[in-house]
Amino acid sequence: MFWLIPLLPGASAFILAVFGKWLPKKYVSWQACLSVFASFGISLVSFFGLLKVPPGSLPVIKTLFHWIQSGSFNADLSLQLDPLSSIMTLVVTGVGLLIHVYSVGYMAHDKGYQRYFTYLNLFTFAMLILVMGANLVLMFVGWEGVGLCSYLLIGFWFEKHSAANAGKKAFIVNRIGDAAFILGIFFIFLIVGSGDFRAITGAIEGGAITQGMATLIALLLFAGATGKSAQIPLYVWLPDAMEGPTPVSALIHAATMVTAGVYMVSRMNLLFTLSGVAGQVVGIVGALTAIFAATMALTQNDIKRVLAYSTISQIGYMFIGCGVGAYAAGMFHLFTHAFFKSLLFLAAGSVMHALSGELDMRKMGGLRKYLPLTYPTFLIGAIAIAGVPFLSGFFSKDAILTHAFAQGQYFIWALGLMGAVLTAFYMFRLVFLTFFGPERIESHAKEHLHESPRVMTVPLVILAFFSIIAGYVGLPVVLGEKANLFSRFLDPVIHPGPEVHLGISTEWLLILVSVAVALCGIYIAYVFYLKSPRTPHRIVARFPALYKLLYNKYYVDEVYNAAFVKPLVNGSQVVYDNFDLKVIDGTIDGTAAATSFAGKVLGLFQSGLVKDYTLVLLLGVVIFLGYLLF
Amino acid sequence: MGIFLFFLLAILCVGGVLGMILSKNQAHNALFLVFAFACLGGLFGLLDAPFIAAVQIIIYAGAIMVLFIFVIMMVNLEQGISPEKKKWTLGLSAVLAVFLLVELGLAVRGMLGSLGRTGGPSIGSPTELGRLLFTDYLYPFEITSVLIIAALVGAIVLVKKKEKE
Amino acid sequence: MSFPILSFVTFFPVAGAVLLIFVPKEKTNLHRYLALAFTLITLVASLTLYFHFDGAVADPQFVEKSGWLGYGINYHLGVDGISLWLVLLTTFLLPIAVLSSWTSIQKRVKEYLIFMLLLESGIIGVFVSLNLFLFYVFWEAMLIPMYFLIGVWGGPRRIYATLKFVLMTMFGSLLMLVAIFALYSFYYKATGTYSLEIFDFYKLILNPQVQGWLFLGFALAFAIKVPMFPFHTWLPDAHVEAPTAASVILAAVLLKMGTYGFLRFALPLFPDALERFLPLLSILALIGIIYGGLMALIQKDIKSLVAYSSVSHMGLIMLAVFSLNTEGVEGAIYQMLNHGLSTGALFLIVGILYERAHTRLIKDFGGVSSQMPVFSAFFLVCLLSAVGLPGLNGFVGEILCLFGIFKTSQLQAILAVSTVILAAAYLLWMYQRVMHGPITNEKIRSFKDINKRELGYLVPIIIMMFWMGIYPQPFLRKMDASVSRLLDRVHNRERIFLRETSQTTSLKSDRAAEAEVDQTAKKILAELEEKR
Amino acid sequence: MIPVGYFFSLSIVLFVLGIIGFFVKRDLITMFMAVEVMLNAANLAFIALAKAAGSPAGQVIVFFVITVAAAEAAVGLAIILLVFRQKKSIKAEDMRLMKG
Amino acid sequence: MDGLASLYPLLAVVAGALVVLLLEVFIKKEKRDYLGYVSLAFLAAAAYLTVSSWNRELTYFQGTLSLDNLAIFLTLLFSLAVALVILLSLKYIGQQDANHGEIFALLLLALSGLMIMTSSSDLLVIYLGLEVLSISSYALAGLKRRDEKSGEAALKYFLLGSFASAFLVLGLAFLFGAARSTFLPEIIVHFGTAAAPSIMGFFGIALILVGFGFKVAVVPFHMWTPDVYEGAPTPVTAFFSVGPKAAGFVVLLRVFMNFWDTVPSSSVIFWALWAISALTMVVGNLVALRQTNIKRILAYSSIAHAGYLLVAILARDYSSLVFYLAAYLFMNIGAFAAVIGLSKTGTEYLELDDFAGIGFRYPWIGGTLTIFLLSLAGFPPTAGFLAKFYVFSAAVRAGLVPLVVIGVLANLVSVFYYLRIVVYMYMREPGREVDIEIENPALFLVLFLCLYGVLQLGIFPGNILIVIKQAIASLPVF
Repeated sequence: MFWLIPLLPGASAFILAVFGKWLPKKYVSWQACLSVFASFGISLVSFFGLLKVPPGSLPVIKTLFHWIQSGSFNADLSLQLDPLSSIMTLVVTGVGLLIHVYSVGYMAHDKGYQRYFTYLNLFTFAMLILVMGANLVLMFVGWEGVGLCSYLLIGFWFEKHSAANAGKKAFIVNRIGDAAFILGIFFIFLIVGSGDFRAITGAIEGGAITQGMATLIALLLFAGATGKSAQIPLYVWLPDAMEGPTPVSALIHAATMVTAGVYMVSRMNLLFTLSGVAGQVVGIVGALTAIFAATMALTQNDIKRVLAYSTISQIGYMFIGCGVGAYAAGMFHLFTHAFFKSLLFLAAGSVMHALSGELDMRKMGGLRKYLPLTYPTFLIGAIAIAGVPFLSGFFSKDAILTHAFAQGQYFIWALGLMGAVLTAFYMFRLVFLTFFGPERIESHAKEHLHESPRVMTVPLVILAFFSIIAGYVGLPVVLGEKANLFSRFLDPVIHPGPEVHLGISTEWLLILVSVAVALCGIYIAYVFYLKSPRTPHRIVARFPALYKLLYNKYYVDEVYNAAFVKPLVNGSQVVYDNFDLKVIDGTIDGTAAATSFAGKVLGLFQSGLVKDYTLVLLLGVVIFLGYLLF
Repeated sequence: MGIFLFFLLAILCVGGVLGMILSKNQAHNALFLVFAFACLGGLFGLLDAPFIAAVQIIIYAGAIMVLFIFVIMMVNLEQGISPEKKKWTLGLSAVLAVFLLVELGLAVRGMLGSLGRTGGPSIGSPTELGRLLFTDYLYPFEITSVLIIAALVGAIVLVKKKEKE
Repeated sequence: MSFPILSFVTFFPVAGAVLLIFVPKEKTNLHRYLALAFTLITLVASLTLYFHFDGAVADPQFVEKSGWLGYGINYHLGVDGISLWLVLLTTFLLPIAVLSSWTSIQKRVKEYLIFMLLLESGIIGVFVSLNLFLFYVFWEAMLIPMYFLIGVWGGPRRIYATLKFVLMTMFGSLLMLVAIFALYSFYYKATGTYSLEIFDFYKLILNPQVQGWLFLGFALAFAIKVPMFPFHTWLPDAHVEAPTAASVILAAVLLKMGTYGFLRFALPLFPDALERFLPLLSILALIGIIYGGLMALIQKDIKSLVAYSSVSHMGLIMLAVFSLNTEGVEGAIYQMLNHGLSTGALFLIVGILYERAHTRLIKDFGGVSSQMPVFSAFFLVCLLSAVGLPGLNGFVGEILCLFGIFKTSQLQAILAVSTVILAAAYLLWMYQRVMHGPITNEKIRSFKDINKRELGYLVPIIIMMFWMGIYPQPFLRKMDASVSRLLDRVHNRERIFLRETSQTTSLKSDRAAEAEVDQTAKKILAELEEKR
Repeated sequence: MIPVGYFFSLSIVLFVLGIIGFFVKRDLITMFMAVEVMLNAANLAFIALAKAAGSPAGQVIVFFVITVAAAEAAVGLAIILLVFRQKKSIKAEDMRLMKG
Repeated sequence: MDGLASLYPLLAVVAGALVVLLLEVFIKKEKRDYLGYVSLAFLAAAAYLTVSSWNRELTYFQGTLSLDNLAIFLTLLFSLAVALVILLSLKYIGQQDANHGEIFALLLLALSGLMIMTSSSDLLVIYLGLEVLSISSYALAGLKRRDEKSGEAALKYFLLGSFASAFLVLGLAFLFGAARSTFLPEIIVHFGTAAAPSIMGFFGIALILVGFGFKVAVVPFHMWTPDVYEGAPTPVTAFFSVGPKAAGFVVLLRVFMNFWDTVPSSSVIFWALWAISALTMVVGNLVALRQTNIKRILAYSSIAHAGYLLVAILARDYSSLVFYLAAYLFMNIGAFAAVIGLSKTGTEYLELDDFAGIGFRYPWIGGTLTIFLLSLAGFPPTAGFLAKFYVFSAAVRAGLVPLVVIGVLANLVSVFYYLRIVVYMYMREPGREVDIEIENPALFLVLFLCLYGVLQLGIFPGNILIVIKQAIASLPVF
């Protein structure tokens, strides 16, 4: 029955797409939410069912029909359920459901209401295909499908240039990764002869793949992941993606889609482990991204952009996890991140809603008292992400950093730690600027200032709840061998990796360091933005170049533009003008003209004079006879 | 004697043609040509073709050239027409003509000797020709009738006045 | 003898054209309905081909053969797993083309429809002919209606465009004709009998030098038709000037005649020459992919953008064909159909826009989506099909093509995969500039969303896109046998040798092989003798 | 007892002279005369060759050629007259209404 | 006397000419159409007499007249051509100020010339036939007596024609000198038996080629063609473009049929002809590109077609040559018929600009002209394509690949100018006011006959092809 999980939202999307025009809003919201709810229900049922399945008969596979079959290229339309995908389905349907509900309130007055829910359902469908596809090709289908939905939803308000632009950018940047992904799939097909995950596992275990080949494939696949999961160097689309409706940012660009890369890497963990080098690359890219994105988040004034950079940074953490071989930890962070990051986004959406769409933090402040529900939930999210103990973010981040340290990846660990300071800092900068301090709200916004309706706040509360408790399924090993339920659950799918034993004291020490770092970040934020709000200005004045660099996001967009887009477009123009029009067409037209000219020249003999005609005839005779003579 | 006659006639004939070429006046041209054709008739005679010689003189020198002269009189130009003015056409044609002469000369050079000499058994007696015309060459002979009709109709249709005129 | 279904499908449109001649000029609507009826009946008739086609058989089916002019010139029709789909594509698109010109063509409707019907016959004829003479007749004859369609009903530079189209195509096909003559004479010299049957020529074995020349003759004709870089420049001109329906047919079906030609003639007839020219052709195809994509990026006219995208897509198809493996060739055939649907649909969509705006320049548009939401959805689906999004037809073909290429040469595949990025870039950028953003041109505010007729011809295409994207098995399975037979031929696995004294020589050099060859040849000759 | 080759050579010279005449002259009538010279040169060749062959056939042929020449002359002069009536000129270079 | 029967067709035609001439005196000007009908009747009689001799291999006059199957076929073809031209003339002569009953007589006489040429293997007879044809043609060209162009055309045709025929006579003399005969079989035998064929003989062949090359208009002996075609009355041009050309090629066929294989160093002539053929195809098509007068375009096109026909001679595939001639007859006369259709009293619309937009205004004329042009350009499924197919495939079989490549490329050039006419007819907005007199049933009859011929020969030429093959096969080989 689990194969219904993706199909229900899919069917709903289809109905909405075809008939949405004629359906009332109320019906649309019910159908959309219920379909996801049903999926969520089935996911839960299947999850518990899965607990009873002996590890040997995993994964459970349901083949719907043969999809593509040609020569040695085979791809069935088959869905699988194993712990990894089960967790993902739960996250996707669960968070998705809440966001569907939230959207009912958030989008209530939008004229594209039906369209919005069509896209949202379609996204859920595609994401579920991604996580449940039993082979790489089907995974790629979902992979592209979520990309499409992301494109559609980012550009949802396509009348705005920026939105349309951002959507397009997201799609194209993703496609760059996808191209590499496709090549990776091809290599696997070439070696394994199939794209089935089981077959791939079998091939790796059977030693069919050499280490070098594994590296190549893994890197290609990871290149795909950098696109989808917004890692260096392909992260540039994600900040712009904030042009979409906020629930979309929450669902797609925080909780689910962008983490698909992490899921994929975890799914292919055997390959990465086999390669070794590839894992190293993943870890380093993840770490660099984590800190790089965090620095950019420092100076942003747009509340959603801060969150976007934070997402990039957090996904970096997940990749650190994968890179150091702690796939379970990476997945765990994915799991917790889904809650608190969507919470943060939804809360931010609630703030926006309250301020009639205002996103600039400089025009907020002191909102605490106006938004009695949004404020605490947002705060919970911020604490969770900052890595304060006893909230979910703490456990997952700590697991990653511990593993990094344990693997001897001190450099990565250090970067991660630095990122953690920054994370705590910019999150609380956000909190303080938004909810504390003097009010800087513009007057017209203030008139409408109100807390969001129930339908929006309830999901906030639920998410806040999970942001707190979700961490407890994966307690650190320090608390007991069996404390990490999450990791144990994933064991059948995830290669356990090299056994690492840190001393208990070391582990506690690491935890303490993490905590200290988080608190430190919060404190600095407190000093900068509440205690002495002038400090930031002073620092800016001291390091104007640095500030400008950060504020402009290291000019990466500009560099990409100048290095790739412009040369490509301008170069093409030059080639078109000069080669296509002048050389090729010139040759063709020139041939025609030359032929015509030859005709004209030959026509000159046709002077109308009898003697000239005779002369030609005589010439012919003379040549003919002369030829015969010699 | 024969040789002398040949050269005399040949020179006269060529002279006649040259005269035609060099003279401006059409009437003179025609007369030069009549002269040349008459000489040619003589040459035919030398070649044991008395009948053709007669025909040549009667038809060519007589009929055809008279026709020319008629036309020349009908056209009645006051002054003659000088030779070609387009120098390069003339030059090129002269060059080509010389080439042609050389080519033809080279071609026949080897066989000239094998052609034999005049004299010997007579072949061109009118009786013989007449017999041939109405036996072996009856068909061509009949065709000439069609030819002459065609020429007749053609000439008439081209020069006759329109009915209304 | 059963009902000559192929002849019916081929010539029924001609009957329609003849009928139209006698319908008075003024009754334009009657003309339209009649043309639609004829194309629809043809479609229905061609569907029976689909249902009765046996995918397990590699040989042509529904064969009709009768003598015609003697000397090897026979009337010989048949479809195999390759041509079947192209025939169906043609019959499927023609009613759509007729519908799409319902209102956009107001002048000389009668003549327009007559040429449409003639065009249909010509194209189908190309795909079903199994005799080279017949093939060539259709190949050339089909140029004429296209010539008129572009030249009479086209845009301002139509005359230049149509002459360029005809002359460039003919340049290639005339040289191909010479090559056909050469084959004809080689066959005659080898066997003492005249034949122009394609399947007879497959048995010929020519020396590589000769093969090279003949191959060039054929390949040039097809390369121009495809069009492969650098013979592509007629395509944008023709597309920009052609009326919508002609563009649709041109892109969707006519270009396929080139790829079909490669599959049917250039590859199996000259396997040795192919080996020699394969690197060159692959490089050209590869350049075509990237070059077409880059050129599409900067086009200012939507139609020429789509035209250059065709260059890119056809480059991919050609490269897949040249990969010479099952995946590549099946993918290429599949992609031909996809390209037919998606590019055809894109041209229809441009036509819809043009009918409203009377311009095709990208800069004149912007924000059309808000005015035409339904239309924008259709546009998007067609565009995504062209981009190769999974779930739509384009993906299946593209991934098979790329995989086929990959199997043969990883390097080529790495370069070819750039089409995935480029296609997204130029199409989405165009879509954004046309459909998104605020409305800049006041004229757009008066645009009406698509009407029922437009819906009527877009919906079948969209359905096909989804069907072919989600359940491609029926399509692929009917190709299998024919494709593997084709590849056997290309790879020299199945060759019947005909030996001949002077002109042609056997390739196999070692003695054992020679003896075997002789024996086979004797057997074949004996069979031929018996047949006679 | 003259070598026949002399006649034959003369015929070639005459033929070429005819050609030269054709190009030198500008009035249509004389140009036509030059053509007649060429024909007569050919006739001379025929008769010479007939003599060499010892058969009268060549002479018969010449007889036909002369007939043809006569017929041609009739039509040709008619045409020249026709043209003269139209253009009041018999200069060859005036006849270039059509060219290209 | 059986042989006499071989003379009947010729007699019928000549008698027709005489009867027409006589009747012309008695018939009122308005009723001159009847002269045409009388001519047609005689043509029919001639055709009947010809057909009845099929397979009888009649010869007469010691074989100088032999009504073999090839001659019969061509006689029929010529009769048909002349009949079509007569039909075209019926209205034209009144309309365009060429109102002479003599046109019919002259056409019949020209036809008799064609018949004489094609039914003999004696070069003298052929020469005389050619002259009958030429003299009638000179007169025909000048038939529009008030039109300066017509006069000029006649003059140019005549001057150049007699110039060329002087070469022909010289060539005859050379051949006679070399072979002692004018009878083709004897000449060939002489060439075949002579240890080394004399240079004089080859000069003879060459000069004869000049004479016939002039008649069929191959480069460089083609210069008269465009001017004469332009100036002559259009039906006469139509006749010129098919009749003399076909007859000339049949003579070449008879000359070369046994020449290639019998004569030891025939390759010398072969390569000369090769060059002439290539030159003809290229020059004819190239010069046609810049023409704006439709009659000139068709004139150059007819030059180019002579090149294609030469290819057939070189390929030694004579049935394809004859088939090409038949196809060419229909498409070319058809094209001229359409051109004639575009006229009114006193005016002919011949400039391309006049053709703008007429395709839709006069759909029948435009449509048929288009088909004829496409056939000339060699598009299937028309006779023109099949004809080229046969010729070129035979040429490739004979190993003439480079020549065929030149040919098809030249053909490509021709496609441009043929299609340009179509461009004017259908794709240009009408410029100058063009209005024509439509009622001309005879013209439409011709159009339909030619259309039928073009399509029949293009799609189902079966029987005609068989007839041609038989005719060629029955020719003597030695």
